[in-house]
Amino acid sequence: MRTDAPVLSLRGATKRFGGLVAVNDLDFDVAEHEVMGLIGPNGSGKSTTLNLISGALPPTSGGIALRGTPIENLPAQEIARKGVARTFQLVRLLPSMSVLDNVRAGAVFGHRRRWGAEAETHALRMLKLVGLDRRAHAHTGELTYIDTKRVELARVLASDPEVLLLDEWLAGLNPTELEEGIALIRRLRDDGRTIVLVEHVMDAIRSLCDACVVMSSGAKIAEGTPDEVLSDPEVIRAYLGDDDDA
Amino acid sequence: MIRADGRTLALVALVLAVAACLPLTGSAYWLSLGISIAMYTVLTTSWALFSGPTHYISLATAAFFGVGSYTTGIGIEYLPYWALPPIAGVLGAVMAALVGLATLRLSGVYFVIFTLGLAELVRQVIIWFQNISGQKGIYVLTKITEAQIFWQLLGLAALVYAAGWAIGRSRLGFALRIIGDDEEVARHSGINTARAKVALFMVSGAAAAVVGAVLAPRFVYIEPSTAFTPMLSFQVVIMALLGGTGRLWGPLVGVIPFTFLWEAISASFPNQTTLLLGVSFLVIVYLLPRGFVGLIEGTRRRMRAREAFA
Amino acid sequence: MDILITGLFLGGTYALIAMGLNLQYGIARIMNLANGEMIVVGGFSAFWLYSSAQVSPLLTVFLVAPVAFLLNWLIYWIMLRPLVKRAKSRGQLEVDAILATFGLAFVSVGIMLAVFGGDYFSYSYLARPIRLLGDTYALNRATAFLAAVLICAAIYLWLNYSRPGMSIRAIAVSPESARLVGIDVPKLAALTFALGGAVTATGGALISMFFTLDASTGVIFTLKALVIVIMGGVGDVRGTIVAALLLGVLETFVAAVIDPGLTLAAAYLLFIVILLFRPQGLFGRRGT
Amino acid sequence: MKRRTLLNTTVALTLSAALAGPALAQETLKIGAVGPKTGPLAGGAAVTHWPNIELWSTEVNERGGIDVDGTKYMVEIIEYDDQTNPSETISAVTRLATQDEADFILAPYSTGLNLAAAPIFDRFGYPQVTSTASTDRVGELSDQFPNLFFLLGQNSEIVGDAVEILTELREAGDIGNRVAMVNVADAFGIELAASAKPIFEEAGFELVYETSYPLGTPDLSPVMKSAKDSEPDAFVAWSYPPDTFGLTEQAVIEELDVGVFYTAVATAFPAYKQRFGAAAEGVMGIGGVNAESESFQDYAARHMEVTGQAPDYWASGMMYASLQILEQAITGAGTIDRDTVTQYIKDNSFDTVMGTIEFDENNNNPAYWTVGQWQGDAFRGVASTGREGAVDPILKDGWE
Repeated sequence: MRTDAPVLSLRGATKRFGGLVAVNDLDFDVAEHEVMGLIGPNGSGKSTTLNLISGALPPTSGGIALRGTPIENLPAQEIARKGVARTFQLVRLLPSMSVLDNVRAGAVFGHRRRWGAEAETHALRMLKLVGLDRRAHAHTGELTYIDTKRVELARVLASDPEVLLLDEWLAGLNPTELEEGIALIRRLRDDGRTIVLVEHVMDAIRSLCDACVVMSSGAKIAEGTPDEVLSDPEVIRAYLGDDDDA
Repeated sequence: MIRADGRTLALVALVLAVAACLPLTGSAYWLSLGISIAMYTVLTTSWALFSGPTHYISLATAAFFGVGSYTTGIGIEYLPYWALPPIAGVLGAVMAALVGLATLRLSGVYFVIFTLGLAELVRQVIIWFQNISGQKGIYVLTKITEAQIFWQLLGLAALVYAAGWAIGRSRLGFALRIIGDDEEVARHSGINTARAKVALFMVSGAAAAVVGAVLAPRFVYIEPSTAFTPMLSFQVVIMALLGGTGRLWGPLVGVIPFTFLWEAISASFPNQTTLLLGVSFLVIVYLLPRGFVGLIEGTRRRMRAREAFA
Repeated sequence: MDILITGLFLGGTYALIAMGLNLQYGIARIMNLANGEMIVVGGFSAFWLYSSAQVSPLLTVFLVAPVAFLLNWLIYWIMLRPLVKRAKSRGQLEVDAILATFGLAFVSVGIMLAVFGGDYFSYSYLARPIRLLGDTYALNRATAFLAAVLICAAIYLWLNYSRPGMSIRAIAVSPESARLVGIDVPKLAALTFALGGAVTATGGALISMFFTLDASTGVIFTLKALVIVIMGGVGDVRGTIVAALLLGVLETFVAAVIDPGLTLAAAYLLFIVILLFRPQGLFGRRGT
Repeated sequence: MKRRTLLNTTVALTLSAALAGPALAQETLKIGAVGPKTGPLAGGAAVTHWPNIELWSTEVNERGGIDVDGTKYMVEIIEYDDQTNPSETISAVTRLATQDEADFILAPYSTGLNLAAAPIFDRFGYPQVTSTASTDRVGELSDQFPNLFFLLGQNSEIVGDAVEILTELREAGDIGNRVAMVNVADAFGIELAASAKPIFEEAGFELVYETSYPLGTPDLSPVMKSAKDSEPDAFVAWSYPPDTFGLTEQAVIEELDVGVFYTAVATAFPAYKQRFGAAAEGVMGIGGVNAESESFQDYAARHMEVTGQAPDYWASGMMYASLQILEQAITGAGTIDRDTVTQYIKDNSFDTVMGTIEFDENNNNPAYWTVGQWQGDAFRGVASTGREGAVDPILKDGWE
């Protein structure tokens, strides 16, 4: 398996909402088995970028490719099938279904499509992976906050994605939960998954990411290892400037 | 789960078999009630196949039903009767596909009223066409008996149940449940939401059109105002909602009591039929907020709870 | 020109039919399927007062409006408020409201049948030609149009410039936030529902000058009103007015120039095309 | 197999016992009546259908009942509202036949509902004497349903006579050749217009304006304006109640200047005259009666007295006549056996408020009024297929 060819690459990706440029001419690559952190102050266009990749929004211009195949004009479900799976900034579960069925949704319709007993065992495996296998038949309403996040993660994993997009997956967790969360993602990294992580929690970024892209006002302002970018003066300025109106 | 389904299936088959004997009793009265029940069972169940999981309330039933009636009404001059219901089904499905594709962006009440407008549009176009083509009144003079119509409807009901059961067990059914919960998640899980919704809408459109085609001989004379009556669309929605759309058998438990209630009121209070129907309606809405399914499941849960404590 | 004026007159009639429903649905959030019955009630009052005491329908309006207001206010508090309270979501309320007002429509038809029978009621009032710019028009339709203009303008001004009006618009946008800033939502919703009913009944009294009605005709008006409100965009007074006028002009144009047989088909086609391009209606907000 | 036959025989025996049983002891006849009290046709039924049933049953009972072979039977009317819905009509007639075990069932209201009920009437052997059904397929229908009788006439005759009146007026030099013809796009209107077109053309008329409009068209002024612009000598509308009123009102407003103004259903309603007053003078429409005949005048007076409203001048009289035919047939046959009564209806002639009526081999009443006209305070018959007392048509002279 070639590791030098990027799994996911963005070239000049741009999104305009009327006059507002939310994402401006963005380039970056995500290599196989790499955890890429997408960071930047609030409103810098990180989530919009994830939306472009996952197909929630079509880009105004520019290209997005998955293993060299352009996906920028595909609808979300096609992109999901090609192997890009995402979580949502605010957890979205399927409220009328059990935990297991939530995860089954990913197993049945995702990148690798399973059905019947195979889908169920796979879903259970994913639940075990996130540490929820004992609550498989619980109702989603009974779960704690972190457990809902785990379910969502398991659903996404169940589709065997090529690229995993995690949108502030660690946000809102208390310190203990945060620790568990980071450990969970580290385990995924160690399994060799390719992950794009939009995150605010700096500890997580430092300990999890192989590479980082820093965005400000829709544009990339820095790229490199976490230590490199977090010491970049422009990045610091961007964050500090953000602090003023935060 | 699967065993429970098997039992339900067996039960349904048994009920259908018993129902099929109804014409043998020779009672025209029960047969005519049976036709009402069978007709509304097909219409509401197929309606709920689409609307139950997606929560889209469609008022287009009358449009499909009317197209079906006209298929028989016009086609009977040229083709043998048995060929017509399938043709009506195909027409209904095609129409539903077109409508489905056109309405994907609409949400909530906009979809509701859109389907209503659509039904009226189809009716107006057909009337206009009938007028310019100089087609005189449409007569369906056949030797088809009430019993035959009843059996056809029962067969159709069996088909709809089988389809519903199969869909519920299929990827499509699972996809629809996901769509009903969160369409965004569905799309990002790799579900082609448009295709799933249109597919189901086609099933319900085809079923309604076939019902229209099957019932046309019963009416002998087809008029636009009765073939396309908007009241039918409303009645289907109401009965299905009264029953409950969460279960395949939900609409049926709405249809049966409703038909008997309707019959009882029509028979006993000919001058206040409308008034009393309205009143009983309100009573149901206020006392049974979750439909008959809610009532049944609530009772069952209470009984189980009592057993558990006993 | 002649088509335009005829069309505008018809559009004014439609605005009268739909404006009340727009208030009730857009703001009080009740999709009132008994809307058409309120029109027939208004129409019958006008018919009855005219044929028994020669009272002009234009005067009847001043009696009908307050009575209908009170009636609808009671309907809201007795029938609909419990539904609003028990509904867990907007969708649930929608379904409940559809079911309840459908029942109400049946009850209304039943009562009307019992009170004034199933016969047509029609009378002739101001059925005289007037000349405008060289063409003839029906005086009663012109009068109804004038009344529609007055009523719509009054509602628009009231909603945009009065204090309760602005509170009501706040509710239409977001009931939760409105509650947070201290607006008495239930009271104003009831008020708007009642007002909507009064406007509808007034419309009924006015259109009875040229429409032949009977106890069962309400549903036709309900359908039309729903189409207009949705086409214009829920909760927007301008939308309803524009949609009504558009529909009136289109129907007249098609009838006069293409084929009267396609009048209603064209109306529904317009409705469908508009929704295809603007799924939220002409003036509707996205995401509601 | 054997058991099945046995079962069927048992059922049949029970049924016939149930049907025959009450006839022995009772002294009232149960008469079923189905019709719209709600729905689109309720307005028409409230004028034509229900008042006559009330009038007839009141009268029969006041005179002590129907005479059947020396025994007097009071009548008891069992009414059902079919909500203008053919399914409901079918249910209600079935209910009358099986649950209420009605001795006779009156024909429902309007062509579509009559035909929807026809198979049930046929199956249980009830005669159905329709008075509000109008069709051109009388022959075929009476083959399929031998118990179905038609009083109101055939569309082609109704249309043909209207054209004939126009032709007469043209030949007298009263009107020209130009006809504007419109129709409501619903079953009845479409059927009439489709029949009318070739007949008009054959008679040498020029259709200068021809269109349909949907039932429920809210504003008919574009139709009337276009019709006026075509400068017709005669205006003919195959219309339904709400638009009959609407078209006339627009004609008044547009001051349509024609020698003949014809609207179809509801022109003969008293409400028409009430609404348009003097402007109604000279308007032609479907139907008509011999307003001078004593029997009709007497009927109209009793109708007014009992129901508080006037009868219409078209189907009302026919509706009442259908009830008279049934009553006379029962008395004449001297039994309430339905087959005998049906045969009696086929074989005999009846004396009714509309004159003597006798059905032809297709169970059709061959002699009926086809065209009427408002002249003075009555809608008088100007053309018929063999009725006495037609008046000469007058020209429409403005709208004052």
